[in-house]
Amino acid sequence: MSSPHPYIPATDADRALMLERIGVETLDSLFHDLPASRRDPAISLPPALTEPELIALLSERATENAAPSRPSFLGAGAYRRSVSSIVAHLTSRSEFVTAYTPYQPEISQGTLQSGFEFQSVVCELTGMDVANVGLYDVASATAEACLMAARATKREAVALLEPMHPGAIDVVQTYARGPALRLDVLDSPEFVSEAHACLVVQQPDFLGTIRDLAPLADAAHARGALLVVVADPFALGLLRAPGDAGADIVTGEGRDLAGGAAYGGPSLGLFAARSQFLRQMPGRIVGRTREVEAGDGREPRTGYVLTLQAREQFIRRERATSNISTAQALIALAFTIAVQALGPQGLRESAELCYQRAHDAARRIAAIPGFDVPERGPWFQEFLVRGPLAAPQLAAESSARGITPGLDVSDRQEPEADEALLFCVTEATPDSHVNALIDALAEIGAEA
Amino acid sequence: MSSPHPYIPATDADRALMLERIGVETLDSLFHDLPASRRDPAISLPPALTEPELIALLSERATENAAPSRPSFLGAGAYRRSVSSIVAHLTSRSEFVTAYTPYQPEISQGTLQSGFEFQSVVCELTGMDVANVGLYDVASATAEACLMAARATKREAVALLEPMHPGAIDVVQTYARGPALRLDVLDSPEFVSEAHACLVVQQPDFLGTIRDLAPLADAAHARGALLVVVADPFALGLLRAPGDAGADIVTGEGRDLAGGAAYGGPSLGLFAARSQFLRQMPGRIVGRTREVEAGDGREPRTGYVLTLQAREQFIRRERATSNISTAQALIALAFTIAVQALGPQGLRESAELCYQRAHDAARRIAAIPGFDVPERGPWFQEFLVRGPLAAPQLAAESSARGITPGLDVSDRQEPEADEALLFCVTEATPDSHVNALIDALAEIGAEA
Amino acid sequence: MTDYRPAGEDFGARLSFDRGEPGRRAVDVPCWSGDESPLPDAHLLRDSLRLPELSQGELVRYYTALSTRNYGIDSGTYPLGSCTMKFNPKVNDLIASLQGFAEAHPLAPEEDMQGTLRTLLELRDGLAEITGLPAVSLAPAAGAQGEFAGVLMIMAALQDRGELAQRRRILVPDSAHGTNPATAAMAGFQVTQIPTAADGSLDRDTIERELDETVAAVMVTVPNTLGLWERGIEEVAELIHEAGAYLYADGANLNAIMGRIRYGDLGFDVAHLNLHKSFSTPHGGGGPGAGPVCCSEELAPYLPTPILEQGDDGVVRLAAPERSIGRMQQFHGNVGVLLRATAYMRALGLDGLRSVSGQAVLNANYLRVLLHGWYDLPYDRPVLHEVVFSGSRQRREHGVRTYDIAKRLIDHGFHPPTVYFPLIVEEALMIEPTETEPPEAIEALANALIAIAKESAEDPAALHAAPTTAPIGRLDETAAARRPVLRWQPPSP
Amino acid sequence: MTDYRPAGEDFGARLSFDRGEPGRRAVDVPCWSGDESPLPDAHLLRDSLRLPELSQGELVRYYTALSTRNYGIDSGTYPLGSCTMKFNPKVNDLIASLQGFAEAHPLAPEEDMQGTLRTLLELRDGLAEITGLPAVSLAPAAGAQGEFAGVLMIMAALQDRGELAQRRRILVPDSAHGTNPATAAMAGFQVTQIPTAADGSLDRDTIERELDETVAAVMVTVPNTLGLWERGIEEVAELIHEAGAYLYADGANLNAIMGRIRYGDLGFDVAHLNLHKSFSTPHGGGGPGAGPVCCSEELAPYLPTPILEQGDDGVVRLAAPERSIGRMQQFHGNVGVLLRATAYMRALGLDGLRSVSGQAVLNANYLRVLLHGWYDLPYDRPVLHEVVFSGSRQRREHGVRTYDIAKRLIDHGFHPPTVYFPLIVEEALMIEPTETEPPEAIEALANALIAIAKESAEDPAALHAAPTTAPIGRLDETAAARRPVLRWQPPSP
Ligand SMILES: Cc1ncc(COP(=O)(O)O)c(C=O)c1O
Ligand SMILES: Cc1ncc(COP(=O)(O)O)c(C=O)c1O
Repeated sequence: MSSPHPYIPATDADRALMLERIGVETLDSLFHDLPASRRDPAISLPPALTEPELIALLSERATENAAPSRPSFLGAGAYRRSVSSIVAHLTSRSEFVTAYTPYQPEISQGTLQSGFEFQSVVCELTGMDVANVGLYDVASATAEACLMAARATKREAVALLEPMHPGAIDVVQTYARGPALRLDVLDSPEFVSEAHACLVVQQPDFLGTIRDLAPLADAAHARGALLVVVADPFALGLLRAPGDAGADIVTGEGRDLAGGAAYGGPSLGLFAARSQFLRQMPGRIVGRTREVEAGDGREPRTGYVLTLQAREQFIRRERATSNISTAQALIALAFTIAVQALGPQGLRESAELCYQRAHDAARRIAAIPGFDVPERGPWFQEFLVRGPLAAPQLAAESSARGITPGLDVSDRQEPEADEALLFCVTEATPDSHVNALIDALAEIGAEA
Repeated sequence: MSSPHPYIPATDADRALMLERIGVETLDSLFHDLPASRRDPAISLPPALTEPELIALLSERATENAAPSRPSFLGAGAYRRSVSSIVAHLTSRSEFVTAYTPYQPEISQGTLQSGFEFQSVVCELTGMDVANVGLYDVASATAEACLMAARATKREAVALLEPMHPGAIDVVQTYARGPALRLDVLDSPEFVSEAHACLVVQQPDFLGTIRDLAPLADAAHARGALLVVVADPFALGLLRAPGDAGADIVTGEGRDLAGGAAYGGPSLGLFAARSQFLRQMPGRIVGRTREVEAGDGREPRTGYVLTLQAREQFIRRERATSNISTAQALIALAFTIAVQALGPQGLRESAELCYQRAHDAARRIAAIPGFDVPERGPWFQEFLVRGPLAAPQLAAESSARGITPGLDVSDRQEPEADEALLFCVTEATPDSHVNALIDALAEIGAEA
Repeated sequence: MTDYRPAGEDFGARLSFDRGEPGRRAVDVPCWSGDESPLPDAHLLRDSLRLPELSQGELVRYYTALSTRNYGIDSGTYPLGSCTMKFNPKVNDLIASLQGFAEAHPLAPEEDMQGTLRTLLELRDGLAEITGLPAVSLAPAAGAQGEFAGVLMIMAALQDRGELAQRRRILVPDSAHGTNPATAAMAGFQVTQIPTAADGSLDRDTIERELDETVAAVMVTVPNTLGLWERGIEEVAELIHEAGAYLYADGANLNAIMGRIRYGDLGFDVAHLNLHKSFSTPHGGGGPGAGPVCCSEELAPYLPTPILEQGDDGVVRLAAPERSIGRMQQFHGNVGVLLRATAYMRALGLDGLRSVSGQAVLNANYLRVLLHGWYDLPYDRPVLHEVVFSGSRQRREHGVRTYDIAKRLIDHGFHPPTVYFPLIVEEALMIEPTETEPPEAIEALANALIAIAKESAEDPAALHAAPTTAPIGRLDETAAARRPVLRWQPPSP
Repeated sequence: MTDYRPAGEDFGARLSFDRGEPGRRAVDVPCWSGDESPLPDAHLLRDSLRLPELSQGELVRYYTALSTRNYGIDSGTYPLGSCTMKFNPKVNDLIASLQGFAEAHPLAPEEDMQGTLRTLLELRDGLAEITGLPAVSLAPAAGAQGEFAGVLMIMAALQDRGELAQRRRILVPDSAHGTNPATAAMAGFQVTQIPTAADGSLDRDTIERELDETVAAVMVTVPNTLGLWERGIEEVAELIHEAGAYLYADGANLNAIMGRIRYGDLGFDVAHLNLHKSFSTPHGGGGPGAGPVCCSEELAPYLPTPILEQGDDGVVRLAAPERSIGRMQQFHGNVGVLLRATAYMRALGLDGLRSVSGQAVLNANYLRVLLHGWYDLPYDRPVLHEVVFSGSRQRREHGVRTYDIAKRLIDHGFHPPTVYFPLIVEEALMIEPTETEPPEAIEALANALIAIAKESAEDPAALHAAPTTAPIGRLDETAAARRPVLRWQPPSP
C-alpha cells in the first residue's frame, strides 16, 4: 500500500496519522477479528493495469466482437432502435449516474421526479393505471407478474400462451420454483382454466405476429384469470394499448429504446397494472407529494418520494411483495427521455417506419426465387423466412457471406416455423444492410 | 415553417399568436427592411436530414478516414497522447460546454476559476510569471508573441531560429503583415541583431532535438532582443522550464494533452510571459478577487473575474493589444484537467516514458540493416530516419505496407534531414504499431 | 450547475408533460419513401397517445435541471452505510460504451462475441479467486437476484437430496438486510430470525438450538451490517454442515475484506456479490447492478443459466449447468455492468483490491474514533468497513431523532448516512466512508456530525427544520402514501 | 447538480493546488520495462514542478463542483446580445467525437482523410451558397481571426493593385464590435469611425464624405449590432466600389438573415461568419469557434491557406491559393468545430435555416413588443435578431444602472443580456433571444424585466444588492485590476 492508487487518496503519511489517532500500530491489526488461519490466502489475479493499458486492452477486446457494422437480422427480444443523441448526453450526467436509490428525497428529486415521469410514460403506453419504476428485465418482470397474479387470485398455476420468448418462459419457471406454481404452456387460449391465476401473452408474439388482445382478455377473465401482456413498448407506439384491450398487468422490455443491447443487458423490465393491484406490486414506486408546512407561511412546493414502501423488503422483510432492491433506474431514465424525445408523433412515426421497412424487406425476400415468407397474421417487425436450404444451412450460408441472419426457429412446433429463420428489420436497420441481405439471399437461392 | 424543427420550439399556433401581438400579418413583413430585389435568392443546399440519417451519414464519413488503428508515426506538431478518461467526462458537462465567455462572473465561476487554474498550470510548466487563458494555437500564439515583442522593444524585425515548424513560420509571416515586421529565419543564433525584437526558438526543435536554451537567451539578450520559446508543454514535464533558462515569452500547443488531434484542431495556444509584459499581453486574463462588501457583515468570499480588460478590443478597440475575442476555452479546460490528472509525478513519468519508448524504437530502427538514425544532439520524441531508399520511396513503401511513416523532411536544408523522414513515437504509440513498423522496415531493407 | 431557477419556483409541480406545446418535437423521424404496406386493422391500433411535446432544447433543459436536483458521489461525500458509495472510475463507463461491446446482440453467435465473452471469463475467474468459491454465474442482475439464485440453488440441491419437503426453514440474523428474509420467503422458505449477541456477532446459542433437520440454510452477511466480523463463523459453518444445511454468504459487504479472506475458505457454500458496491460500478440512482453468485463444486450444477465455458479451442461459450435452476433473465445478465466491474478489477489487481479493503476499514475506524463520545456506539469495538452509531442519546435528551440529524447533515454539504438500519440498533446511523474518501473528508464529516451533536443540545429546532439548503424541504411522506398520486394526469378541463 | 456545499464556504479560496496531499495521483503511468536510455544532461532537465496532487475522485469532484458554478444554455435562457446563445444540438458533439474524425492527424495523407475533407467541402459549398460569396477558406479559428484574414486579403489585393501605400484607412461604424477596429489596426490600418444615423443605420453623409482614395475598406456588420438592417447598404456598396475600396461584412449576425439574403448579392467583397453563433457550435466558455472567411472571385486568390480543392478524381485536397495571405494556424483550423457546423447545416437544410432566421427575428420582435414602454428603445423600429433597450430612464429616475438590472435578472433565473454594448446606446441592454427559445421563455424573460423595472422604482436597493441567489455575489473588479493576482502561488511558509 505504498504509492497510492489513483482511486484511493490516502497516502502513507495519511495512513500513519490515522493509525496513530485510532491507536493501533498497523492496518492489519484492524483485521484481527478475522481468523488468522484463513487470512491473506494466495489469490491469483491478472496484474494491475494503468488506465492507458486498460483502455488499450479492452478496446482491443471490443474489436474482437463482430464489428457493429456487420449486417445482422437478429431480433427475438433485442431490437436495434434509433435513440436520440440527447439520451446518452443526459443520462451520463454524474448526478444521475453516481447517485444511490433515492432514500433522501430532499437531495434526490432528480431521480425521483424522473421516476415519476417514467411511471407516467409506462402507464400511457400500456394503458394501465399504475407502474413501478422498473424491474430487472422483461422476463423477470413477467415472472413477478405471475407471482403477483397468483397472490391476487390465490391460485397455484399460471398459463403462458405460445409463441412466447423461450427465455421468458424459462425465467417464469425459475421464479415459480418458490411458491411452487405450476406452469402450463398453452397452444391456445381455450385451455385457460379456473386453476390459472393468469394467462400470459406476448405482444407481438415471439414470431412477430400482432395479437388481437381483446378476445384473449375475455378468455382469461371468463375463467377468473388475469391477463398479463408482455408488450414491446416500441410497438405500442402503433398498437392498441393493452389496457384498452382488457389487460390486467403489462410487462415489457425497455432496454432497446434506452439504447444499446450490450449483449443483453443492462435491461429494463417494465411493470404496470390496474390500480386494484397497487399494493400487491413488486418494486419501488414514486409518489407525488408536497413539502410539510414550513411554518414560515411559504406555499409548500411539490416533490416526489418513494412511497407505499410497506410492500418492500426493507420494511416488510419476509412478507414483502418481492425481494427487489437495486433495479435498473438509469436505464429507466434513458427509456423515459428516449420516449419523450420522440413524443407522441415521433413514436408513432417511428413505429410505422419500422413496420414499413420490415414489410418492404419481407416483400423483397419473398420475391427471391426459392424464398418464402410464411405469414401468421398481421405482424410488426419480425417475420419468418424459409429458403431453398434447411434452416441451419441457410443460416450458415448467410453467415459465410458476412451477414448474421435471423434466429433459427426451425425446432419450434408452429407449422410456419418449420425450416424457418426469424428475421428482424427495424427503423434502424441500415438500408445498406437490407440490400446486402437481399443480394446474399439471391445468391444463395441461385446456387441452391 | 409548418411542422417545427426539433431545434425550434415555436409551432404555427405560437407564431400566429406572436405575430398578432407584434401587430404584423406575416413573418416576412418583419424583413421588410431588406431590399426586395435581393430577398429570398435561390440557394442550393443538400436536403435536411433527420438525426438518425445524419448520424448514419457522418458515421460513414468518419470511416472513410484511415482507421485510427492504422499505425502512424507522424508527429511534427501533433502528438498522440494518453489522456485520462476523466478529461472528456468533465469537459462534456454542459455547464462548461454551452457557456459563453464569462462576462457575468457571478454565474461563471466555473469557467473563471478553471481559467485561473489554467494560467497557474501554464506558469508552472513554462517558468513564467503570467499567462493568459489561451490563444487559438501555438503558431498564432507565437505570432502574437512576435507582435508583442515588437511593441515592447519598438523594433521592426523578428528572428526565427531553424529548425522551426514551417507552419509556425508561415503564421508569423501572416501576422507580421500588419505592422510590416521583417522576418529573418536564421540558421544560427549568432545572426541575431539589434534590429530584432525577439529571437524565436522551438523546444524541442522541429527535428526533435532538445535545445540548450540558456545560451540562446544570452545571445538574444545581448542584442536587446527577447527570447521567445515555443515549447511542447508535455516535454516540459521533463525539460527545464524555459523561464529558468532565460525565456521572456513562452508559447506552446496544448491541443494534444487536451485529447485528440482532430485533423489539427481545435487547438490551443499557450501564451506566458514575464510580468513586465503583462499589460502588453494579448488575450483574456483571469484575476482573483473578493466579493464587494455585502454590508451584512459576512466575510467576502473569493471569486474570479476577467481582468486587465483595458488591453482588450471591446474596450480599447483600435488600440487593443490584440483583436482576439473568442479563443479556445474548452480546450484550455481539458488541458488543465489532463495536466492536473497527471500531476507532477505523472507528467514527469509520462514524459520519461515517451522519451524511453521513442529512443527504444529509434534504436531498433537503427539496428535494421540499411537504416540509419542521424542524431543532432539529445532529443525527445522525434527522430530522423534514413533508409536504403530515397525518402519519398521509403514513405511510399511504408504506406503500401499499411503504415503511415514519419513526415518527409528530405527537402530541408539541415544536412541530417537529407533523404530523411521525421518519425515520432510517444508514450501513447501502441507497442503493436512499433513492432509492425520494425517488421515493415526490415522487409523494405531486405528488398532494397 | 447550480439550480439557477428562482428559489420560490415550484419546479416539481410541472412535469415534462405539463411543458411544451402540441406539435413540438425533440427529434425528427425519417420519412418512408418506399412502397406503403397497409397497416393492420384499426382495432389493433392505438388511437391516442399522451406524451410530452417539447423541442429538443426544452427537453434537454428539463432533464438537466432535474439532474441538478440530485446528489451523486461526484457531488460530495456520500457515506450511505451498506451501500458502498465510492468513486466510480470514469474509464469504466468509457469501456462499456465502446461500440463493439455496447452494440452486441445477445443472440449473436458466440464465435462473434469473443471480445465480450473473454472479458466476462476474466471476471468470472477473478471472482472465483476472490471468493474462494470455484463456480460462478454472472447472470443475476443485482444483489437480491443473486440471493434468490443462491437460495434456489440450495432448494434444488435439497430437492435432489430428497430433503426439500422437510427442510423448510432458513435462519436469518436480525441484523440482516431486508432482501435476505424476503428472498428466503420468495423461494418458499420460512424465515427464523436469529438474534445478535452483545458483541455484535450472531447469537451462537440460538443457532445451535434452531439447527435441526428442518433447516435448509443459514444466510449470513459477512462482514455483517454492523460493520463487524462474524466471530466464530468457521465453527458455525461446521455446525451448519453437520446439521445438513447450507451456509449462504450475503457478500454485499465484500469491500471490507477483498483480497484478505475468502467465503469459500470459511466454509460458505454459496455467496452473492454486489459488483455495484464492491467493484464500484455506478449505482445510477437505483441500478443497474450485478449480483453474481459464486458457489462450491457441490452446488455448481445448480447455478443459474448461463455460465461460461471455455472449449479446448479457446472459444468461450455460454452454457447451462447440468441441473440449473434456470434463467434469471431473458438474456445473459447486466453485461454492461460486468464489463465495468472487470475493468475495475484489472485496474486494481490483487494489491489494489487489498488496498481497497484496507483503506475502507481504516477510514471507518478513523471515523469511529473521531466521533467517539459524541454519539452512542452500541457495539463498541473496532469495525470493518462501516460503523453504526445510535442517536438514542440525542433522542432521549433533546428530542432530536436520527432522522433530524440526517437532514441536518444535508445543510453541511453531505449526503446523510443510512438511518434506522440495521433494525437492531435504535436510532441507527450507519456510516460507510469507503476507501475513496480522503482523510480530510472524513474529518469534515466528523466535524459536521459533532457540530450537529452540539446543536441538538443548543438548538434542536434548527435540526427539526433541516434541511434548509436543499432544493426542496422535508416532504410529506404520509400524505404520499395515504392518497397516492403515482402518475401524471392531464389537467382536468 | 445544485451546489450542495454549505453556503458559507469560500469555495474559490481553495484551488486544486491547495487540495490533496503530496503523493496522491489521479492517474497512473505505465512503467517502462525495456532498455533504459540515459536522459539528457541535467542542465537540460527540470528540477521541480508544482502541480496539484489529488486522487482521481477528488479531482473529479473539484471540477464537477466548478461546473455547478457555471450557467450554460442548458441551464436556462441566455439572451446575450450579439452572441447568439442558442441550443447546441448534442448530436453535433457526438459526430465530432467519432474516432475516425477525432483522432485524425493533420499531416495524414489527404487520400486517407477523405471522410473529413469531403465533409468540410460540403460545408464550404454550403457557406458559399448561403453568403453568395463563391470562395471560402475555413481556416480562421474565430470571428476575430476571420476578420483579420479578410482585412489582410484586402491589404494584399491593394498591394497587388499598387495602392496599399495610399489606402491606409478603414471606415468602421461606431456601433461596430470591438474586434472590427482592433482587427483593422492589427492589419496596420487607421480606423475612421462612422457615426450611426438616427434610424440606426450608417450615416450616409459621413461615408460619402470620408470615401476617398485613402480608404482601403469599409467594415459593416449586417445586420448591425442594434439588430437593425443597414438601410441602403446596396447603394453604399456602390459608392465604396466607385471609390476603389472594398466592402467587408462582419457576418457574426448571420443568424438573422440565413437563407433570406446574401452578402455577395448585396455587393460585399468579403465576409467572415461566426459558426459558433449562427451554426450553433458550442461556445465552450469562450471558444473554440470557427470564423470562415468568404469572398468574391476577385479576392479568392488571397484567401488564407488552406483552401479545399476537389480533383477530377473526386479526391478532395488541401491547397494554397495563388497569392494567399498565408496560414492563420499551424494546421488547418478548428476542424472539430467545422464538423459540428456541417452537421448543423445538414440537420436543417435550406428550409430549416430559413426557419432559424425567421424565428430568431420573430422572437426578438416579440420581446421588443412585450417590453415596450418599460424600457427606452432608442431605435424604435422593428428589429431583426436582437433588440437594444436602454436603461437610461431607470438610471436617471431611480439611480439604477443597467449593470444592476443585469445582476437582478440572475435572481430571476436568467443569464443577463449583453450590457453597455453597442457603445452608442447609453446604458445599453442588448437582448438576443434566438430562435431556440420558446415563446413562454420570452414571456418569462419579459416578465422578469418588467418586474425589475417596477422594482427600480419601488426598491432600488434590492437591485444594487443583486444577485443574491448566485453562487457568489458581486466581485470587486477594481481590486482585481489594481493588484492583479493571476496565478496560484504556494502559501508562504
Ligand atoms: C447487505 C446487503 N445485502 C443485500 C443487498 C441487496 O442488493 P441489491 O440492492 O443489489 O439487490 C444490499 C443492498 O441493498 C445489502 O446492503
Ligand atoms: C458582431 C461581432 N463581430 C465579431 C465578433 C468576434 O467574433 P469572435 O468572438 O468569434 O472572435 C463578435 C463576437 O464576439 C461579434 O458579435
